Amino acid sequence: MNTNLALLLLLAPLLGFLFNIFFGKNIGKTASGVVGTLTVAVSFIATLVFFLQINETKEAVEIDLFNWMRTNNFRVNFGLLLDQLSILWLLFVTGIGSLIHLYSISYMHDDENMHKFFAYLNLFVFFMITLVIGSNLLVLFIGWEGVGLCSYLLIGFWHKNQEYNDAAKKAFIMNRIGDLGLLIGIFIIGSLFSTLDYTTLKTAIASSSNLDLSMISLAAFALFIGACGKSAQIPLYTWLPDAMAGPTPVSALIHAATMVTAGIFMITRLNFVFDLAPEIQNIIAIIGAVTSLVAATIALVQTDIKKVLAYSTVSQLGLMFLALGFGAYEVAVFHVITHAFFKACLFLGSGSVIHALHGEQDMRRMGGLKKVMGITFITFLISSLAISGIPPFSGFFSKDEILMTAFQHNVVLWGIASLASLMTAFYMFRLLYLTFYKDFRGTEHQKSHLHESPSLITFPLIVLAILAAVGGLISLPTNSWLNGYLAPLFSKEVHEAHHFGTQEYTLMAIAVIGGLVGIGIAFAKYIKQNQIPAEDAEITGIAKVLYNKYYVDEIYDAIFVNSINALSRFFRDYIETALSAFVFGLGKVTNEISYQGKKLQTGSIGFYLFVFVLGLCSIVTYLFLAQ
Amino acid sequence: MNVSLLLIILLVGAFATYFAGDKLASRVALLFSLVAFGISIALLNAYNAGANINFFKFWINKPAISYSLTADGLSLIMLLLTTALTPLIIYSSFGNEYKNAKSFYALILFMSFAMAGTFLASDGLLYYIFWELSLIPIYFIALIWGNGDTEERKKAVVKFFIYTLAGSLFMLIAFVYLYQKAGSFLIADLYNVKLSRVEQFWIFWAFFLAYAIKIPIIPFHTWQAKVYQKAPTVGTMLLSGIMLKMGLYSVLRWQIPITPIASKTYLPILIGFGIAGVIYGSIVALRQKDLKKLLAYSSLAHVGLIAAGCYSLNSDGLRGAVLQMLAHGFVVVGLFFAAEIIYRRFETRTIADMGGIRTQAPKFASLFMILVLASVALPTTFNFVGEFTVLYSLAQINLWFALLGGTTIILSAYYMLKMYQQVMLGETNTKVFADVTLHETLVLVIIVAVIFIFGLYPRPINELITPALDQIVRTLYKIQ
Amino acid sequence: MNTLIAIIGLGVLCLLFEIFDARKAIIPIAVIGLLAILGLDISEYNAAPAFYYNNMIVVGKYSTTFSALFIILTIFLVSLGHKFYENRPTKLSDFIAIKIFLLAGAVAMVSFGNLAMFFLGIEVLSIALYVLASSNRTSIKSNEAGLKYFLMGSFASGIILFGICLIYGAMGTFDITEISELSRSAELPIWFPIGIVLLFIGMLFKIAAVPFHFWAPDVYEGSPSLTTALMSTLAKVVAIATLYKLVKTMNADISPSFQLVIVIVSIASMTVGNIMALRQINVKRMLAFSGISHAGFMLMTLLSTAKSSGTLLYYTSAYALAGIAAFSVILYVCKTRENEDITNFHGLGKNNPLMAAVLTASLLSMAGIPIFGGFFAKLFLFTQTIQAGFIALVIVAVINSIISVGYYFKLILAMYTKEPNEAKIPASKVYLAVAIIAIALNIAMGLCPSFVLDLL
Amino acid sequence: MTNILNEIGIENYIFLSVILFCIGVFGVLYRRNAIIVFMSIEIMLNAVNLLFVAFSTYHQDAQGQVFVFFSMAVAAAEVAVGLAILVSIFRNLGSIDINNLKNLKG
Repeated sequence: MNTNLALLLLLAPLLGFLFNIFFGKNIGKTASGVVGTLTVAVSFIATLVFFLQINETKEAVEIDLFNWMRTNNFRVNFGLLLDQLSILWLLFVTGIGSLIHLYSISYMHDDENMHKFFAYLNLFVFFMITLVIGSNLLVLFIGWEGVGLCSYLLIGFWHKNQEYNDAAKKAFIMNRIGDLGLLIGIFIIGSLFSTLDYTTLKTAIASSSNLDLSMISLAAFALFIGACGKSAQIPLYTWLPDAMAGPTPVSALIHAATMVTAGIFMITRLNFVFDLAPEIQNIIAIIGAVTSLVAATIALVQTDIKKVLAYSTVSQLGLMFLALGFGAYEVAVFHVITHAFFKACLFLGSGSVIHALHGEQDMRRMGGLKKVMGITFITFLISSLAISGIPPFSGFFSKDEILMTAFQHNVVLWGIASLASLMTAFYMFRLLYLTFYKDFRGTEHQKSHLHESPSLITFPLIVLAILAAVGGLISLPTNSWLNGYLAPLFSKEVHEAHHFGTQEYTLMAIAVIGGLVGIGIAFAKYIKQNQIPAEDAEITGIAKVLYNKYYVDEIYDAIFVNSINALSRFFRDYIETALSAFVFGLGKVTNEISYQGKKLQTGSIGFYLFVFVLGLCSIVTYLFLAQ
Repeated sequence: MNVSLLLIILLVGAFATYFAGDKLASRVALLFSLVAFGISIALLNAYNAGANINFFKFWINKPAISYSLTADGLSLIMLLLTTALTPLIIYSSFGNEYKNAKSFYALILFMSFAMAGTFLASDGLLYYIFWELSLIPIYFIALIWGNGDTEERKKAVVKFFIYTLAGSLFMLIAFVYLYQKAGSFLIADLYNVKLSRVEQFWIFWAFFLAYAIKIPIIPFHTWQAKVYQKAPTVGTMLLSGIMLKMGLYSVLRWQIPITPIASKTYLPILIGFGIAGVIYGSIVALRQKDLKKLLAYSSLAHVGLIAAGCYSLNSDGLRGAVLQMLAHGFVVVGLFFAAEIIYRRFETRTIADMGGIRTQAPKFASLFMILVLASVALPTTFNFVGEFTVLYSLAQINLWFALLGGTTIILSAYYMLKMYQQVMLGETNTKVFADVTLHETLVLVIIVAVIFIFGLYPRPINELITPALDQIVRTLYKIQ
Repeated sequence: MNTLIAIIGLGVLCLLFEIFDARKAIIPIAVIGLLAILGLDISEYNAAPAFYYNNMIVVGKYSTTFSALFIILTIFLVSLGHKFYENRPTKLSDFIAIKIFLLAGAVAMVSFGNLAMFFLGIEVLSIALYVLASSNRTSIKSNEAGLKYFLMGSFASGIILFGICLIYGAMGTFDITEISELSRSAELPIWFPIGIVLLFIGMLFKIAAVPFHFWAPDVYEGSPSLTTALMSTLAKVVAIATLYKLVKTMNADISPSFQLVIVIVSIASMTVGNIMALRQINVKRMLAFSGISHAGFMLMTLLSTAKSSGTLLYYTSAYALAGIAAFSVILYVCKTRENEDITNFHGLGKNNPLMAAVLTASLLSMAGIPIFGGFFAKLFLFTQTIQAGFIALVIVAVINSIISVGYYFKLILAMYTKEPNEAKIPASKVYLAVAIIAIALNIAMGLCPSFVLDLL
Repeated sequence: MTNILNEIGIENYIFLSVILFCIGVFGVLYRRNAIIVFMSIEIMLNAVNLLFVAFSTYHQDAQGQVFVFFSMAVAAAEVAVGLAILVSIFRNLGSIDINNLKNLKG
């Protein structure tokens, strides 16, 4: 029963994908969209069933499908593990997934290759499920690379535009850099414990007395590199903003809600490994904090609505890593969930805006949409409040827990994180004001066509907005259902809702005030003085640096891409030619000798006989006179 | 069941094809190659049923040379690769018109006969003879039916021939020397012959020269790209799909077990060679203007990894190497066929002249994409299984090997996706690109099917080859 | 012995046919006669070694097998003559007769039991060759070839004669069995080894080994093609076989310094031969140089005379058969051309695939590619030489065979990649037949080498 | 009968014929007229013949002298052929200077 249900849960999206690839074109756009949505919905329902089951039985379901690969010291089964963590992840992956599918039916309706779009989306969901549900690291790796592939396909969905293709390629390759790290980690773990199975691994670590800690922390580091790739942390974050080239639903699903959280999932999965490597955990925390700040600063000045959201995603992910770094996995997970809600909502909202403006993404050409796009505005507002950490919205609780944990461990990082979240509040409301307030700055033509998006678009917005609003309830500071639910995963006792004292309250207050300050500044700038961001040419000073993302892309190009291309050219033009010239040279030399040798063959009998006698004499001399 | 029947069929097939005349040649060749495939399947069943497949007959008594064939798991799998790819390759060529087709297809069958023999022979000299024989047909295929400027092609092909022959002649010396030590060319006796360190080193390098040129391992690869480019695609497929596997197979079958001490001593150097090949090949592939050359260099990179696996001398590495050989065999054939498909329509191999094909030929685009993904070893493809195992075995030896070798994951993604983008994507091409025909689709689909089936369920292959490989590893560590 | 007599008889018969004006019949009769003689010769193979005319002639396995080889080659050469001399009918009988007498000389050379017989044999062979070389009276080239060959040949004969003389002076006998017994005895006058060396050098000239090789390319090029074929196959094989017999019988234990001389000469021959051949445009010249390099290979057998006679037989037969096949194609191609330049072979692959295939096969055989006889010849040679402990020599030999591929393939490329530069000429049945039979024998040798190898 | 070698040692004969032989060789090397080259070769052969006779007396054994007849006959045959060749060359070239014979080379 379990097996079949699990298979259904896993394979439904795959079936959807196959169906859409092969027959999607024939059955018409809407139909293919419906198929895509339904298949994901099916998985969602299956997940719900499992969720209820697990929630009462409290014990994980493990299913081995078939034996996949082997090495000398371990076999790898294609196995599924449905425990609290994976179920939780599946819930929002499939849940939000189906919502976004629904949204896409309307959003992509004008695209000729809609069936392909849904096929890819389904494929993505399938791989995401594989990633989450796999019972060992290698199955996770399948999903890991699979989602990378789908993000490649979807970012480059409009493949006639080579810039989009470049973005897609960049995403895939940067992910691959991370994947190499992940692989190395897998190798180390495999050779250390000769298993890749989570459960056996956990017991092995727990039981074994003398662990090679240095190797383990090396493995932890390698895995973390992998996580950096997927979850867009410094130094591998630059692909995520470019990934906005894809259709907005893709950005919402893959690059905000689900795929980018894979890194956090993996680290949480392997918490027992990371717990053994405190120094690596510190690195994670620092990287996370720095990433969140850097991304936030960049987001301050971006004018492309999706770019802002992208950077805010990076910065939020940074916060999650901060939490992970402190071993507060449940906190990170909590923020992942709330973030999934409000960020998905924000993206879809921006999508709805873009949809209304026929593809306009520059906030300097927007404004005043509040009147026409009521629902979008409301939902957008709610989510913005949530992300800015304003009570009682979900973001408040999750972010607050992160900050609190940070404060307990390291004040500096806490400061950085708070600063980041202040900025978050600022740029989110900057976005909000520039988009919805004041009056419209676009062309007349656009203005005439302004309209609220159809219900297929607004419905997901509303649902997500509600979730974004109330999502915090699952883990209230005083009694956290989530912590209890996740408890069995973690080796060390989850510090159960620490008694709430003045310190906590002050921290909370500081956070909230920070948020409000951010909003205030934004209000002053863009409502009171109603500024509008300068055109690209006029941007100057620090703003220019920020606007150009600290020139990181350029630096990377200069250091890595160009150098490797130069190297390639060098190899091609010099080394290759030199090598083959050498080989040909051997032939040429002999040929030349032959050519010179021909001159010896003078044709003169006298000379021939002379050489004859010479040879005779030399032989005789050698044999008889030399002795 | 007599194993030499397989060889006979292929040989007879070659003649039959020649006498069938240009009209029927291709079909006859296909028929015979399919029969050969069937036979090798039958052999496989027999082997799994526990029969030990060998054939022994004295041939020359002074020096003692015997016509002796033996098939263990390793030989069988290579045999299957050969006999499975041959019909596929022949079938893939159905779209083309070849002048003097009868000789063309006859040569193909003859080559596959020689290669099959190489994989089966268990007598050093017989093996050497097959090894050399396989060189003649490909030489003529590339020379006569090749493309591009004749003079340039001549240079490339002759260089290839002389270069490879040079390598293998040194192997011949090694064999003769071994004979004079062991008094026999039989592989079993060669395994047991006692060699001093110095002797081993000389013999080892003599073998290495032959194999390094054939595989090719850098810096002995200079013949490869040009020949791949100039040869007709069928020839390129035979070369890259099967023939270079001969070199790798020989490393496992002959070089390592005969000279264990030397192999162990040189292990790091050789793995270094392999990995250098990986990085070098990938980087050179980045900036190739010609599609076939690009694929050639990518093949160089992958083969480098396989070689590293072979020389890692632990059964993981060996297994991974073999798996990767098979996977690479199929994928590279597929890729070259894709190049051929494009050539049939655009009559160019210059990447710059392509692009914007995907919109015109979605089917082809998807199949090509899958091949590309396979060659970058995406999980669930056959290549991943092999690459993972090899890299894992390298990690066992030294993490740096795994790390450097692992760069293939990044670099291959880089150049393959770059290639795919330039070839397939972008604004719709002005020239018309008809989508793949039925038989083209069939070929590609078969390859794709193999890639996925064994990518998800490599177990049968593992079970087939593991005993043989363990045997090799044992011979390797028996003599200390 | 009977073989020898029969051959001479046949020669005379050919001359008689001229008198009775039955030219048509000459070649068929000659061929049939030779076949009969071949049978006779083979019948003597198993008989115990026989001595005739107080050891003037010794008929043993060695002589019979090699005689058989010579006879076969002569059969081929004679039948090639059918086409080659078609426009000089009046001379036909002479040419055939000369060839057969030449064969008599050859047989005498391998079955000599006495230096006098050896000298006579070698002179009969040489003089016949001088005649054949310059047989094309009107052509200056032919004359020049004849004169060069004659002058240098008789010079070499002088050396040989001097050598014989010194040996006789030392031993007081011409009988080689006695000489070899005496040579084992205690102190020998210095001029005995000198005599041996002079003899050896004279023979080196005959097999065209460096540095006594200069005549070969010129003479090969100048002589009529059929004569060239004869020189490069029969004459060379005879010379090496005789040299081998001399070295083997006269001083069984070769001194190391003498071995060194052999090694150096062999290395020099193969290297010079191969390298010089690379840039030749005249095919006959090219084959002359390739012949020089093969002489170098054959000399390797002298390093292990104890048991290498089989190898020598195999190598010579493989080489000679390939040569015959190659030359019959060359005769066919260059029949109507004035020279034998490679350009004449352009597009042969299109014009006459069969002939092209045969030539390719024979070249591959000379290059030593499996499964042609040439490969096994080299293989056995290397095996033996390595067992004799000359691994360095073998490595040089291998490098040389790599070089040799260079020029053999130049010809193959010309046949298959160039466009034909004139319309195809119909192939004569005889050329085709000879070519195919020769190469078939060569391949057969490759498929079951033991048959030839174990004759000796 | 008295052996003449008792008065004059065998070595002297050897030296004599060696000298003769060398004269012949040098003649071959330095003269350019084909006829004279012939003659030089003949000198070589005759030097050898002389030595044969000497040795045969030295060994008290007739074989050597018999051999001399062989070699004379052979020499005669050679000269016959050689002169024939020369004649045809003279017909074609109008000269018998071997320096003119350099068409075949390279």
